[in-house]
Parts: sequence; structure tokens; C-alpha cells
Amino acid sequence: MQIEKATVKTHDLVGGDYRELVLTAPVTAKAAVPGQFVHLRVPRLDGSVLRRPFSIYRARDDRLSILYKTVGRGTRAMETIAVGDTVDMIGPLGNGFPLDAMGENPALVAGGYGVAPLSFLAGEVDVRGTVFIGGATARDILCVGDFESLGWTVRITTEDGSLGEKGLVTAALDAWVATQQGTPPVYYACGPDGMLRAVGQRAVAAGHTAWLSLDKHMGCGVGACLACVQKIRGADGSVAWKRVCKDGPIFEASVIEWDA
Amino acid sequence: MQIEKATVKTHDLVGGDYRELVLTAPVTAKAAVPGQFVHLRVPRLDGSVLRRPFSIYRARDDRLSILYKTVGRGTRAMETIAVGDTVDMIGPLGNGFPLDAMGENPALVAGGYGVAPLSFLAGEVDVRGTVFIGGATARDILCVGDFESLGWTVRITTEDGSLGEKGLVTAALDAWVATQQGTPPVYYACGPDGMLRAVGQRAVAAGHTAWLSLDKHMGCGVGACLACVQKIRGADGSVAWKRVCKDGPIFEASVIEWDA
Amino acid sequence: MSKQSDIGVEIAGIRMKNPVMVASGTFGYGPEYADLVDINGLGAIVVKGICLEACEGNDVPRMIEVRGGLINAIGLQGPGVDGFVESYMPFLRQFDTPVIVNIWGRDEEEYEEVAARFDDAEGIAGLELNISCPNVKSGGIAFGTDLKMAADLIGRVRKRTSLPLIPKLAPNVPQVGLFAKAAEEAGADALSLINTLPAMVIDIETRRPVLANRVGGLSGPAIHPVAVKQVWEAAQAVSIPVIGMGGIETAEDALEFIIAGAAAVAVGTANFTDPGTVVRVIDGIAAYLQRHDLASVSELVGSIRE
Amino acid sequence: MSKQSDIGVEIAGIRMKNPVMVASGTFGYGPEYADLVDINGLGAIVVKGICLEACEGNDVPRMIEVRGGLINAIGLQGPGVDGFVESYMPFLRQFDTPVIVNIWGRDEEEYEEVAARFDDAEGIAGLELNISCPNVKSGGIAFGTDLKMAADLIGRVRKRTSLPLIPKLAPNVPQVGLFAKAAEEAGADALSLINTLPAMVIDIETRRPVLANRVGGLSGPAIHPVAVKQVWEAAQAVSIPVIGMGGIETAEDALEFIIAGAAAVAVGTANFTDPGTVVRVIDGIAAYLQRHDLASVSELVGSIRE
Ligand SMILES: Cc1cc2nc3c(=O)[nH]c(=O)nc-3n(C[C@H](O)[C@H](O)[C@H](O)COP(=O)(O)OP(=O)(O)OC[C@H]3O[C@@H](n4cnc5c(N)ncnc54)[C@H](O)[C@@H]3O)c2cc1C
Ligand SMILES: Cc1cc2nc3c(=O)[nH]c(=O)nc-3n(C[C@H](O)[C@H](O)[C@H](O)COP(=O)(O)OP(=O)(O)OC[C@H]3O[C@@H](n4cnc5c(N)ncnc54)[C@H](O)[C@@H]3O)c2cc1C
Ligand SMILES: Cc1cc2nc3c(=O)[nH]c(=O)nc-3n(C[C@H](O)[C@H](O)[C@H](O)COP(=O)(O)O)c2cc1C
Ligand SMILES: Cc1cc2nc3c(=O)[nH]c(=O)nc-3n(C[C@H](O)[C@H](O)[C@H](O)COP(=O)(O)O)c2cc1C
Ligand code: FES
Ligand code: FES
Repeated sequence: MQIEKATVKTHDLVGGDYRELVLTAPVTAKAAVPGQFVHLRVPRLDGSVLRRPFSIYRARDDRLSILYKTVGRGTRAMETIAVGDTVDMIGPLGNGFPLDAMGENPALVAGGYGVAPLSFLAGEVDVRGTVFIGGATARDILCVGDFESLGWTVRITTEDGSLGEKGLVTAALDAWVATQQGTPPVYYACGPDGMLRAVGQRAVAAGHTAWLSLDKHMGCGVGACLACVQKIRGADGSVAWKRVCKDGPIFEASVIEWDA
Repeated sequence: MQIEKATVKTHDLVGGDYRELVLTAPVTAKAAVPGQFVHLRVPRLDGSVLRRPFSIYRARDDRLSILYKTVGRGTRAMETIAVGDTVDMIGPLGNGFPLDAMGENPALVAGGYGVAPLSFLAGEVDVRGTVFIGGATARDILCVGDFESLGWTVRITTEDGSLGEKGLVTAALDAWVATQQGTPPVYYACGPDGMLRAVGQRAVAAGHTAWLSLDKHMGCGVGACLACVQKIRGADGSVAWKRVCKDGPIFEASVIEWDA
Repeated sequence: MSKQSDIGVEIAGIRMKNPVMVASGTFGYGPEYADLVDINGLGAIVVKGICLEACEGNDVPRMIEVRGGLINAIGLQGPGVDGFVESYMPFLRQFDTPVIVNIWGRDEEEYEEVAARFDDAEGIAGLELNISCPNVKSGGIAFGTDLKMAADLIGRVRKRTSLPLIPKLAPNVPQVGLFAKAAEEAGADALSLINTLPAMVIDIETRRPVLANRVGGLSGPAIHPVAVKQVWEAAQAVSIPVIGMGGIETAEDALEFIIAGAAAVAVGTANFTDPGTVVRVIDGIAAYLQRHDLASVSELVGSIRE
Repeated sequence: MSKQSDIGVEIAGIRMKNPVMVASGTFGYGPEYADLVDINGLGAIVVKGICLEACEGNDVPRMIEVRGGLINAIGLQGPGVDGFVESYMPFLRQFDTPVIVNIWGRDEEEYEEVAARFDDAEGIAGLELNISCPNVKSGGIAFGTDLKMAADLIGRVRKRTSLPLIPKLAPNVPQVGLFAKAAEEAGADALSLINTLPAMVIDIETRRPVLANRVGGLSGPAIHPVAVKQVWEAAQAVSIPVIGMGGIETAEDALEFIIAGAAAVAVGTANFTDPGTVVRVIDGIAAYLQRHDLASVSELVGSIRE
């Protein structure tokens, strides 16, 4: 990991309330693997002491980008970032998705901005599989073209039925799983907690492997403050806090001890 | 006084480190008299709880402008104000210069941004007189054209001699006073504390009248918090705190009780 | 959507149209903000601290902005009891808004005397007893941080006034609940907290404290979470109402206090930042009650789920 | 211009290259920031609080950002004495930087035992005795806000360790000078302050405290002027050195502490905001000494002009 002062190349709305921030960040871009994140210092956010974590959406040559949604003070301030501005970030952080355990039948499951690291992943592997993208409405469905142009099969669900199938992404997933006879799927999921739990539970019940990217509020982002911890079951069955920023953000579903 | 949400018309460097912020602020502009100020909420200055006071530089029709110098956090943030932005201000505040006591031989004495209210004043009266503008270097000498085009005589001093006479504005003033035989001058001064004291002392010693615009750190700007007080001698000789924002900012030199 | 919620409250027998007051020292004596704020719209107005005779206050500088707030050391400049009653009460009596007078003294006797003097003054709804000002040498915070002194003082003042008595507690004590309880037992009708936190800024070039008084009191958003915690503790310790304040800038800030246990709140520093704050906070509380189908503020007071 | 100023200091017999340490709990145990910060450049490293056995800490959420700072309720999660010595000391011994271990216990005995255990551990320069953590039910702040308990505890631990002993005082007491003095008399070699201020945030939609522990500790720029005031009072009360911390983001913030009386400072929350803070602060202090023609930091310590 490094502190890198990146220069903003472009910063545009890419659909719905999501923006892509494209940065020139050669050091971080070069080192990044799918599932890692950067810890970004929001410019001009006086009085704010914490950085904001964002998954790496694209990393190629000297370019790195993130895809974000405005949800609060920090992301609102990010909207004012202009082309040419300097953005201070720490990265790449976290473990990243394990790519060698992907098998022949990967299923990517994305909710909201969770598509970002999965889109990165989809382009970094040779195998192709199925991508489930879920959201509240059509405005939350992003990156469909990314996956399709790479040759992945995309299945869309929206809660209001405004795009794709109506319902939760897990319903589509269940239907699909029922049709899978050959190689057991390996899941890669990123999205809201509820979705991750649902995917994880299904995988564990079926004896499948599921790599879930957890989303926890973070302080330092580098493993020092112990703010972002998750209960994880060890090989010996004992449960201990692990740091999502350093030991994660990606954990295999069967070791995650969810809150009651 | 009113709270007015003013729209930024122009915002440009006008020389040295000084910027003029021109606002559409019909209510405040209409009510303003020279020597009054506005209490401005600096946009996007998160974590800042205090407004910043600025003398009214121009007020005509629906336009009002201020002239400011960047000196700290707030004024630095002001530099990013863009045309079309909304600026929240309270004004007009304070007593303003008494114009009917001006006599036939007014002497305006300005230091730095102190020219702003004096330039406003120069255009609001029928009489013409002499304006002394002092500064550290040529970059601190502003508004010369304003005064000249109105028919005032301008005398410039700079400490480094880069424009006008070399030395302090008070030296130029002394030289000029020595030549004044007729009507005693009435002074109107705005600028740094040291300059105001020097002008005031000379006036008091000579039995002349001097209206000084004081510069104190302010909280509320409307007389409620008692942060901005100055010791002022009353008619009965007793000394009491007066609020620079409400009872001032302009006081006659002979009643000001300066700190030791 | 329920029918219009009732945002009126009654604190220590003082009936208020809404639970949002202006905090002592941040709204002068009333007239100063009258052009900008509708005084009839306030829950109550708490005036700047008053002692027996006119008081000079501290030397200048008296105020400095810091990150997330400001530090003041006004030092309780004021017109004294008679000056206040003569100069400001005629103005304040014009409005249909309770006037609460913040009072202080240099010693117990002065506190008692000031309280007694207001018993006859017309139009005063209650007394806020400032035992927590960090900006005066004697009086103020010395009383508020000693449990026995605080209880004694409140008991003595209680005997001298029939007005609702609202001690204003010091925030810089480890167990504010003990002070709250002691105040209640000594006869307080309500409590008000927090006052500013003792703080200091040094000019590194001159190596002098920036404020003439050296030490001042920190207020504004920086202290809000400290205040919420103190109000929560105090409210749990007593059955009299608590008035919460410290760093309120939005309705959300105020609602935190109410949920923590405050029966009313006061806006201080934010009056300087934006004189429209009080109205925004009142409207926001009303909207929240509507949205959550609550018939009155009291349903929300102390409704924290732990 | 004078010759290069010496920015080295000695605190409680611990020689440091410069007066800027990293505060406990904000820099892990060393390795976490090693890619971003040159550990050899630090005045000293103070590791996260350690008690006897491995400790789980609090439930999540443990941290929330607020205006001007953050509130944490980590709850002293840690590997325990043995875990720390085995897992982290080999790493830390690689550097030419004093390691100060922040210790705590659930009762006096545990404090004593922890301190005693470190007496044999190689490479430890001193112990910071945390008697002011707001985030644990027992231990911590309960000791730090009771004068007699604090003095007793420090005295007992003093007997069990030959390492420099640096009690970390609680900020939320009205007269911190009394605690400073009591700590000195009980055998402290230096003092460290301030710890975080007890604080709370409530989610107004769920009406629950945001932090699992309900209450947490406020740190960051919001507390800086409160910390300067407490350090100034503590430093006046004692002749042992004081380590000042709370909200340092710039060299100016650090210099205020030094002028107020701190012989060294620690950077906490700002490590999260910008891991480059410590270096910026060190360079800024050096530049200030040069500019003011001061030969050493000690010429500045407590040089406040009142
Ligand atoms: C590993 C990781 C990867 C992420 N990747 C993305 C991404 O690619 N695109 C994207 O839009 N968002 C992503 N997020 C979530 C993103 O960090 C938050 O939306 C963002 O921090 C919100 O900041 P705010 O100031 O606008 O919100 P506020 O609510 O004002 O923030 C207050 C505090 O809460 C934290 N916070 C608020 N919401 C979240 C959240 N959902 N997760 C973590 N912390 C939160 C903030 O970081 C801040 O410390 C990711 C989070 C994590 C942990
Ligand atoms: C009646 C009046 C009229 C003024 N008119 C003008 C004008 O026309 N043009 C102009 O450039 N400046 C004017 N000033 C000064 C201007 O208010 C300050 O330069 C400005 O507040 C500095 O803000 P800052 O945040 O950049 O500085 P900082 O130093 O970061 O401010 C910190 C605090 O100190 C206060 N402060 C700092 N310097 C001054 C100062 N010199 N006077 C008062 N408060 C100060 C700020 O208001 C703020 O509360 C006037 C001041 C007063 C009282
Ligand atoms: C300038 C100023 C003057 C104050 N004067 C008084 C006072 O006279 N009496 C008092 O009890 N509190 C006084 N206070 C404290 C406020 O009433 C309030 O308790 C405190 O500022 C916290 O609220 P806030 O953060 O909303 O400002 C004063 C505060 C400020 C900022
Ligand atoms: C996340 C976090 C964890 C902390 N953990 C400890 C700790 O274990 N022991 C301790 O004495 N202080 C702890 N502190 C307090 C800091 O060491 C420091 O005293 C305080 O944060 C004030 O400094 P700051 O404002 O620069 O952060 C912690 C602070 C934070 C923010
Ligand atoms: S965010 Fe600090 S340990 Fe993970
Ligand atoms: S600034 Fe508040 S009284 Fe003048």
C-alpha cells in the first residue's frame, strides 16, 4: 500500500446516482487486484477526520477508477471534485478476491455499487460465468455493458420490476441454481449486508463456496484502529474479530459469524 | 437589517491580493450607507460557526459589493465562490459614517481594505476633499481611480516606496495638515488599528474631529454576544464597553479609550 | 399521516409553544435579533447572565473561532438586575414568549439576592441558575463542579424565589448524574445543560493565550456529542425535566437530545452562524413527529432504546 | 539564522529524536502503518492498550465520525501481554524508536500484574498507564476520575515496575491539576493527556445509540482547545514532564501544547486522516525552532506568557 496523490482525469455520472471518478494513479493502479479498495480523503471536507473506502472499479496502466453513490456528507462533497484536482488516497488495500479458486462456473452477485469490484474481477479472469445484478430500481443497475462485452451472462433483478425480473437478486439466483447440474458454482458477491448474508446462507447450506466482500465503517483502513471488525470462525472453530480492512474485505461465507 | 441570500454576479481580482465580490442583493443594497458592513456566511466552510464581517464597498440599485483580502481560513474559502453562487449575508449592519458633519475639508485616511467604505463614502457626498491611501507596497494601494474620477485629491504612501511617497500614511497626513489654513479638516479613517490610533491621536491633539471605523473580531454582528466591544468614554466621562458591531463600527476619536 | 402533532411542552410549569429555546448569552436580551427572528416563534427566550449590579465582563479579545466551534470568554458583562428590568423587560413583555433569566453571583449571597429581586419583576417565567460559567473568577463554575457547593447554593436560592428554578450544570464533571440528582433534591424544578467546556487557544507567535481571560468556554458542533452524553446521564438520574443544549445546528441535533431525555432544547452558537436555525429546528421537529406518528413531543422524550 | 536546532527530547529518561509520538490506539502495534510511515522517524511509538490476557473489546459499530472528530468505542481489544510480546516486539525491536506500552486492567491487581510482566520484556522503553478509557465497563476511566483511586493505583503499579511510568489522565475532571499532582506524588515519571472525551451519538430513526457500547470517546480537532487547557493546568501543577495530545493535525496544534507546558506531544486521530501528519508536525516544529532562534525544544516548553 501507498499514499498516492492522484489526479482526476474524468468525473461523470454513469447512470442513476452513480458517478465514476477516474484518476491517474500509476502506483496504485499497477498493484491493484479485484476486490481491493482505496481509502480516499475527500477534498474540501473540512472538519472531517475519516477517509472513505471505495472498491477499485477499474485499474489499467496508470488509470484507476471508482464508482460511487452519493449517500452522505462525504460522497456529497465528492460530487464537487473537478477534473485536474488532486485526490489523496491510500491503496490498494485489503486482500482482494481469490481468483484461483474460481472453478468453471462462477456466479457473481452484485447489489448497488457492489458491481464495481465484480466488474473489475470479470475482466481479469479467463473463465466466464453468470452475473446477477440486483437493485431497487433500474437506476441502481450498473455496468451491464461491462460484463456483456466481456462475454458474461447477465441476469438483472429490480425490486420494482423496472428492469429485468421483478424481485430480489436471491430469487433469481435460486432459480438459476436449481438449473445447475454440472460444476458447483463458486460465488463472488458484493453488496448490502442483507444480500451478502442471503447469498452466504444459500452457499453454506448447499456446500458451495461463496466469497463475500463485507462493507464495514472504517477508521484507518490499514488494520490499526480495530473499528471495522467482523467475527470470523477460525480453523479450530474458535471465533475472533478480524479486520475487514486488512484481513478482508473478502471472507468465505462459511467462516463469517453474522450478528444475531 | 435583514438576512439576504445574495447571488454572485462577478468575483474578480482587483489588484494585489484583493478581490471584489459583486452581489445582487437588492434589500441590503438599498438600505446601505457608507461605513456599514455585511456579515457574510462563507459558503462551504464546514466546521466554521462564525460569519465574517466586510465593509460595504459599493451599493447601487440592486448591486452590492465588498472588497476583501485573503488573510485566513474564511477568506481563503471565499476565493472559491463562483459566479451564480448564493451567499447568505446579514446587513446592512452598524452605524455608518456621519455624513452631515463632514464640513468643507474632509480628509479620508485609508489603510489596506479600509479604502472600501471610504470609496463608498466619497461617492455619496457633494463635497470633495483629500484621500490618503497607505499600504505596505504598491499592491496594497487600491481604488485610486474611484476617488480620482469622483474629483477627490489622492495622496499615496507606501512603506517600501514602491508607489507614491515612501513612508507611513500619517507622515503624509502631517505634512498636509501643516499646510491647511482654512476650515479644519474632518477625518474619516478606516484601516489597521495602529493607523487609526495615530490618526485619532493627531486629531484629538489638534482639536479636530476624526471618525474612525474600528476593526474587531465579531461573533453575532448584531449586538447580542458582546464579543466585539471597545471601551468608549461617555458624555459624563465614564468609560463603558460599546459594541463595535452595533454601536459602531464608527466612533469619534475623542471618545475611544485605547488599550494601554 | 396523523393529525397535526402538538409540539408544545411544559417545563417546570412554564408553558412553551415548542421545545426550542435560545441559549443564554447567544441572543442578547431580546431586541438584538428581533429584526431577524420572530420572538413570538421561540419556545422561550433565555437572556444573557445577570448579576446584582452592572458588570463589566472580561477584557478583549473575548471570542475566537476554532475547528467545529468557538471559544468565548465574555465574562458575563451585563446591566445588573435593575438595568435589565428597566431596559429590557418592557420590550420582552410585548411578546407571548416565556422569558427565562439566567442569573449568577460572585458568592452565595449575591446569587440569593439576585434571585429574590426577580420575584417581584413582572413577566419573568423562570430563573436559570448559572453555576457553570468558565469565564468568571469567582462564582460560576466553581459552584458547578463541587457537589456539596452546588447543592447548598441551589437550596439557598430555592428558599428565596417562587419562580421555577433551573440550575445550569457544568459539563466537565465525570458523573453529571450526581449533580443532577443533588440539584433535584435541593429543589430544582428543571435542569439545563450543558454550558461551554473550558478550553484555551494559544497564539504560537506571541506565545500568549488568545483570549484576554486566557481560558474560555468551547461551544458549537464540536461539543454536541459530549452534550448528548451528559444530557442522557442527567435525565436518567432525575424525574424533573432537562433542557438539552450544546452544538445544535439542525433538527436532527435537537432530536438526539430529546430522545436522550431532554424535554426541551436550546440553540446557542448556531444563532450566530444562522439566525434562522431556531425556526429550522422547530419545523424539523414538527415534521419528525408527523412522520413518526407521534402526537406530542413528550412521546419522544427519553425514548432512547438501549 | 541560528545553527540547526536540536529537536530531541528526553521524557522520563526516555531519549527521543523528536517530541512527536503516535498516540495509543491510533497506530496499532507498529506494523500496520509501516508501509506509510517511517517508524524510525517517530519520537516514540505508543501501542494500543494491553491488558493481561487477550481481550475481545466491544461489539460493533465501534466508530462514528462527527463534526470535527470521531467517537470510538473499540473497548481495548488486544492480544494480551504474551500475545503482544510474541507477535509484535520482534518487529518493534528492529527500529531505533522507543516503544511505550499502553496498559490497563479490570482491577488494581490486573494493572499491577500487567506492569510487572513488562519489566522483563526486552525493548520496552516505558509504560503508559491508561486510567482514562471511556470504553470499558470496569477499569479505565473509573480510576481516572477519582482522585484517591487514581493515586492508589499509580502507587501500587509504581512498586511493581522499574520502567518509566506515565499515567494517562482523564480529561473530564474539573481540576486536572489535582490529578496531575497526585500522580506525581504517587511516583509517576511523566504524565500523558488527554484521553478522549466521553460522548454519544443517537440514531434518530432507530432511536438507538449508534455505537454498540452506547458511549464512546471523542477525539480529533474538536477536542484540541479543551486538551490545551488541560495540559496547561496539569503542567503547571507538576515538575515531571507532560505529554500533550488531543486533536493535533498541524505543527501549530502541537506547538500550542508545547508552549502550554508539554515536553512532548502525540498525534492520534490525524494518523487516520493523513498518515503523513507526524512527519509534517516534526518538520513544522523544527522549522519553528529555527525561525525563532531556539536551540532546543526545551526552551519552548511551558514558555507561555500570561
Ligand atoms: C471495502 C468497502 C468498499 C466500498 N466500496 C464502495 C464503492 O465502490 N462505491 C460506493 O459508492 N461505496 C462504497 N463503499 C461504501 C462507502 O465507503 C460509503 O458509501 C461512504 O463511506 C459513505 O460516506 P459518506 O460520507 O457519504 O456517508 P456518511 O454516512 O456521511 O458517512 C459517515 C461515516 O460513515 C461511514 N459510512 C457510511 N456509509 C458507509 C458504508 N455503506 N460503508 C462503510 N462506511 C460507511 C463513512 O465512511 C463515514 O466514516 C465501500 C465501503 C467499504 C467498506
Ligand atoms: C466592521 C469590519 C469591516 C471589515 N471590512 C473588511 C473589508 O472590507 N475587507 C476585508 O478584507 N476585511 C474586512 N474586515 C476584516 C475581515 O472581517 C477579516 O479579514 C476576516 O474576518 C478574516 O477572516 P478569515 O477567516 O480569513 O481569517 P481568520 O484569521 O482565519 O479568522 C478567524 C476569526 O477571526 C476573525 N478575524 C480575523 N481577522 C480579523 C480582522 N482583521 N477583523 C475582524 N475579525 C477578524 C474572523 O472573522 C474569524 O472569526 C472587516 C472587519 C470588520 C470588523
Ligand atoms: C458568546 C456566549 C455567551 C454565553 N453566555 C452565557 C451566559 O451568560 N450564561 C450561561 O449560562 N451560558 C452562557 N453561554 C453558554 C450557552 O448558553 C450554551 O450553554 C453553550 O454555548 C452551549 O450551546 P451551543 O453549543 O449551542 O452554543 C454562552 C455561550 C456563548 C457562545
Ligand atoms: C480509535 C482510537 C483508539 C484508542 N485507543 C486507546 C487506547 O487503547 N489507550 C489509550 O490510552 N488511549 C486510546 N485512545 C486515545 C488516544 O490515544 C488519544 O489520547 C486521543 O485520541 C486524543 O488524541 P487525538 O485527538 O489526536 O486522537 C484511542 C483513540 C482512538 C481514536
Ligand atoms: S479500519 Fe482501522 S482496523 Fe480496519
Ligand atoms: S459581534 Fe456580537 S455584540 Fe458585536
